[in-house]
Amino acid sequence: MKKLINDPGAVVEDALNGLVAAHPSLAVRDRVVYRAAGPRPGKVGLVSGGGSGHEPLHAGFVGHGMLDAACPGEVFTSPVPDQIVAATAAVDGGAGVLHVVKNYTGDVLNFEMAAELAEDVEIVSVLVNDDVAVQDSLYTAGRRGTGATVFVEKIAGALAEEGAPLAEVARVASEVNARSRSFGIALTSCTTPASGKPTFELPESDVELGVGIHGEPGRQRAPMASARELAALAMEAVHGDLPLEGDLLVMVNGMGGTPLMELYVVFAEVAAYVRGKGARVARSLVGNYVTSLDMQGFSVTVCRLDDTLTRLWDAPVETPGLRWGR
Amino acid sequence: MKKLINDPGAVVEDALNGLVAAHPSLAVRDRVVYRAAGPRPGKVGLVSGGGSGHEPLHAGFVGHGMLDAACPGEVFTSPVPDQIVAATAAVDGGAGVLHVVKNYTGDVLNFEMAAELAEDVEIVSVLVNDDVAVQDSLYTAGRRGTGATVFVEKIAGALAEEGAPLAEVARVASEVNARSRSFGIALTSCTTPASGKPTFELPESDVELGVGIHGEPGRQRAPMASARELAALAMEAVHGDLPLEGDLLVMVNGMGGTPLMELYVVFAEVAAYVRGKGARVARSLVGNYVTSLDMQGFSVTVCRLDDTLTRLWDAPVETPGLRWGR
Amino acid sequence: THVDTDTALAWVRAIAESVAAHADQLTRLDAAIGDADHGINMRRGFTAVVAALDAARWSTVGEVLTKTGTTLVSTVGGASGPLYGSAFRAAGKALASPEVSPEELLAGLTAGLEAVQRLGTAEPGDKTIVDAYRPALDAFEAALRDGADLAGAARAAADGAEAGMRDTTPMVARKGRASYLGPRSQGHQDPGATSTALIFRALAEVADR
Amino acid sequence: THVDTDTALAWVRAIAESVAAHADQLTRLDAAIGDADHGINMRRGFTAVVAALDAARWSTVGEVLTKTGTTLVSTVGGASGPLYGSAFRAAGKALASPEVSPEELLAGLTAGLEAVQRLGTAEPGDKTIVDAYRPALDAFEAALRDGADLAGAARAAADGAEAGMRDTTPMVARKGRASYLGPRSQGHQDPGATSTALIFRALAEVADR
Ligand SMILES: Nc1ncnc2c1ncn2[C@@H]1O[C@H](COP(=O)(O)OP(=O)(O)O)[C@@H](O)[C@H]1O
Ligand SMILES: Nc1ncnc2c1ncn2[C@@H]1O[C@H](COP(=O)(O)OP(=O)(O)O)[C@@H](O)[C@H]1O
Ligand SMILES: [Mg+2]
Ligand SMILES: [Mg+2]
Ligand SMILES: [Mg+2]
Ligand SMILES: [Mg+2]
Repeated sequence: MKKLINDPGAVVEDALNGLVAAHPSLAVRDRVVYRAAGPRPGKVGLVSGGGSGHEPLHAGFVGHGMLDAACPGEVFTSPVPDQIVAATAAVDGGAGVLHVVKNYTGDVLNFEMAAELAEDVEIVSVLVNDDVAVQDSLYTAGRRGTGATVFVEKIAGALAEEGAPLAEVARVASEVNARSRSFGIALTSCTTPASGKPTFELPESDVELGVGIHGEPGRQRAPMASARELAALAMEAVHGDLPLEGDLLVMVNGMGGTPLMELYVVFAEVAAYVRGKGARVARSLVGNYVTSLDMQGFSVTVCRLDDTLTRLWDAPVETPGLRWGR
Repeated sequence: MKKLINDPGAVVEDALNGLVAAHPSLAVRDRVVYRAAGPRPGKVGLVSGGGSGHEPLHAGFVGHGMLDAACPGEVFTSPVPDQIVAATAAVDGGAGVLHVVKNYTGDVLNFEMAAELAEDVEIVSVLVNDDVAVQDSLYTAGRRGTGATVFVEKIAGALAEEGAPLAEVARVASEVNARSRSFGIALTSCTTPASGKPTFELPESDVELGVGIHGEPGRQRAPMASARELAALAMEAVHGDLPLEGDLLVMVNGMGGTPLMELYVVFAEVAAYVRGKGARVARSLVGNYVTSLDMQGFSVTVCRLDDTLTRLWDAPVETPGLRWGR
Repeated sequence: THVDTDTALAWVRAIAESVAAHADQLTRLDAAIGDADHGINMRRGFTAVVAALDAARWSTVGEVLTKTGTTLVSTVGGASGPLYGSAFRAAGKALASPEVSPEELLAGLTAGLEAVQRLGTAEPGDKTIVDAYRPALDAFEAALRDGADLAGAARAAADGAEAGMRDTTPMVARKGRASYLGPRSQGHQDPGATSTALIFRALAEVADR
Repeated sequence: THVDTDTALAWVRAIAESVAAHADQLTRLDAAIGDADHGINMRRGFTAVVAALDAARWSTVGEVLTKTGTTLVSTVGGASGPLYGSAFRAAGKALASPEVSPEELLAGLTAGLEAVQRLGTAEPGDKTIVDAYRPALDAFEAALRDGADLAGAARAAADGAEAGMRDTTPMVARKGRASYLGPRSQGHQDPGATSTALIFRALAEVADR
């Protein structure tokens, strides 16, 4: 598998250099991506992080109206506490810092250790766990955090930008997570730069249902089907856990290797499904937002909006990955 | 090759339905995508079009500050004159219409026929031909239009939005094209929905230099190399035809199947190359803008800016594919 | 043996069948030096043509060919749509009667080639439609000169088109998408020349009935 | 036969070598039920550990193990970084002298396991590091009780860890990334249990010298 890289060991570093070269409003220091302008006094700081390979998540969501810093780990590997501690200290504008943590054992443990170490800063952590492919039970590590991370970071970021206090930003972030669900389907595996070989084998005839964003296999395989059928499968899984009602924010997310044309085909089916339930797609995103390197496939994430969340979603944002209003 | 589609024959239609479902500011009628708000009296209308499979090009660039209408053909096939005639008539606000045409025999002929048929409207056509992989000579159909299309559509669109007359919009569009060059390198073939098989075979050991955006093979194959070497190859081809000087607008464009992480790795190398020539990356784009379905690879497009072009590039734009300032 | 409106209809329908039967081959040829859509384009166009012709009654050869050309322009896209569309339209314009002689048909087909060359500015040797179309007409004309009837002339034209088609293989393309490949276009038969050969072979078959 | 600072250094270096030699295997195991990075993570971490240990002089067993843990926390990431990092740090904290007895070592390693379980809340049978770590300590303790020396106890621990590692294959994962697979995690050996077995095998080899 060919990769546009110089060295598998340097790919995260090289990509971060490219990111900040393309976006002068960002800066990178010791594996942390910051807003170049630094923290705004009195504003709650937002820090997130996770394995690399999911671009634009998370570093591509640093900027006005969203994150203050992102801590990218190695490819598909949680960041280490050192990064998180440094980021937390650097973005604290005196109003405390929100950690947005995707629910993976590695992310959770590293953020926990960091929070203990950064004892001078007031920190609240919000766990994102929207993936209905995983049962949230005693017998799992709980639901994974996937697409809803984008919603949480955008909406909490907007609220922080407005000057809301940490407790309020954390409350709304948790609420967005609670109102959001995701489900993903892969047509192919991804290939990490380090291994150079597909993480799993998936025959031409099959898809992987409920795949993770790190190339983790899903709960089951199913025969390849039409966009309509696959969209219905994903939406049924979401609807089974979060009845579709009222105004929805809907993301059809590409996993990195799927043409945008196909994502729009899927979105048309998702939108029809939503209408069929009597709900409304009030806001939407179609594109690559939480990727898994070169994996082909899609995930759909739905959030039940209310007026406040809609207002915060619409608020200006200026990051490499999401931008409107400025 | 698995595709997220319902039917290869309906993929363009289905994707356009998804596009307008996701973007209520757009409307689709008879295979033409328009701004839903309709033409603005006195504003020059901008119409472009070309084969589908290059998303977000062109339909994803319809909106404030860019195109007024896009005519998507079948996958990798120029649109037909009927679409172009309808689009031209619909977006004419009395100030005439600019046709932005990529230099392919099919696009040129279909736009020419349309321009003849739409005789009531004042039309000027601008040809985009930025691809240095092809010699512009009597022995070819001339250089192809690729990445510079995005620059031409953005900058001419901004000028039209300011109320400039048709001749001026056309002049600046031509100037942007004249100041822009591109070069593309493919790591893999693409696979069209209709054929379901890769258009060409490319061994693991090789890349295709100067590949076209429709899966046309390039002028030659070369051994797979590092991001640094491939970026240098592309930049040398560009620099050989358009010496890199002053302020540059640089796009590192993904062909649809390349992870964003890798595009940033390439951008870092391109930026270093530009600095090495004593020029400056004043503005940049990194991402999927002119794709070839699921092809892996990248192209780089460079435009030599001046103050006017920079101002027009920075002007507000609100389209599915490019958005800032509103 | 003249060409009447029914013969014209039969010819176009025969083209549609042949193009559909050879669609994969045309697309494969286009994959080698183009963008892998020529068969798909031609099949889509001629499927629409048959539907359009079925939907009305036609009283002249020219009407049939003009409708064919107009429909191709509106449904094919790509380079081949305007080129073949204009060719059929030009031929149709020249053949505005219910029945035309072989000589008149030749004149109509010649008008079609002129339209292709006017639009696409390709010369013989550029590895295009022209490289099958031109020898087809030359053979048609020579056969008539030698006293052949319509069937004989059409057979000669089809043979000429196929020879021209085969002759495109060693050529370096100078027009259309294949020209981007430069010398790499050598060794591949041109898809457009191949579909032109199908068109003339269909004429020969219909004329033979 | 006690464990001194040099033994501790030799042990950690032996782990580093073993992890590097088995990195591909660990990653392959992780590809089956995780995200294909465990070998890469462990190699990156222990490479950094060796560099850190080489860069200074160490006067107690605890210092060596604490530095190892701290470096793992700072360089591994993922689930295994905090877990192994905390284990080595907890063991290091318990072993603050230049030389420790086998019993003291057992106490230190037990503190390590407690740290892993406190942090990760995994119980035996959850298909994790714990499933190799726990039987290793049980075997170590039993061997000491039966009069074994350090080398014998470490050998027993390595055997116990490997048996525990093998026993993870039929388990359904209930912690970590593999738990997402539910029943599909059965039939695969746990990568973390496998690296734990490498760690105890390295101890046995060093104790044998
Ligand atoms: N300028 C031209 N004159 C004549 N024929 C041409 C010209 N350009 C292209 N062609 C023909 O068109 C064929 C390709 O048609 P098609 O694949 O349908 O269109 P496109 O190249 O736009 O995909 C070529 O094989 C060639 O024979
Ligand atoms: N809660 C836990 N307690 C103990 N060990 C765990 C726990 N979660 C995961 N592990 C171990 O971590 C291993 C995976 O480590 P690694 O691949 O490096 O991290 P990640 O899963 O974050 O990619 C698993 O095989 C398992 O043995
Ligand atoms: Mg990992
Ligand atoms: Mg084409
Ligand atoms: Mg073609
Ligand atoms: Mg792992």
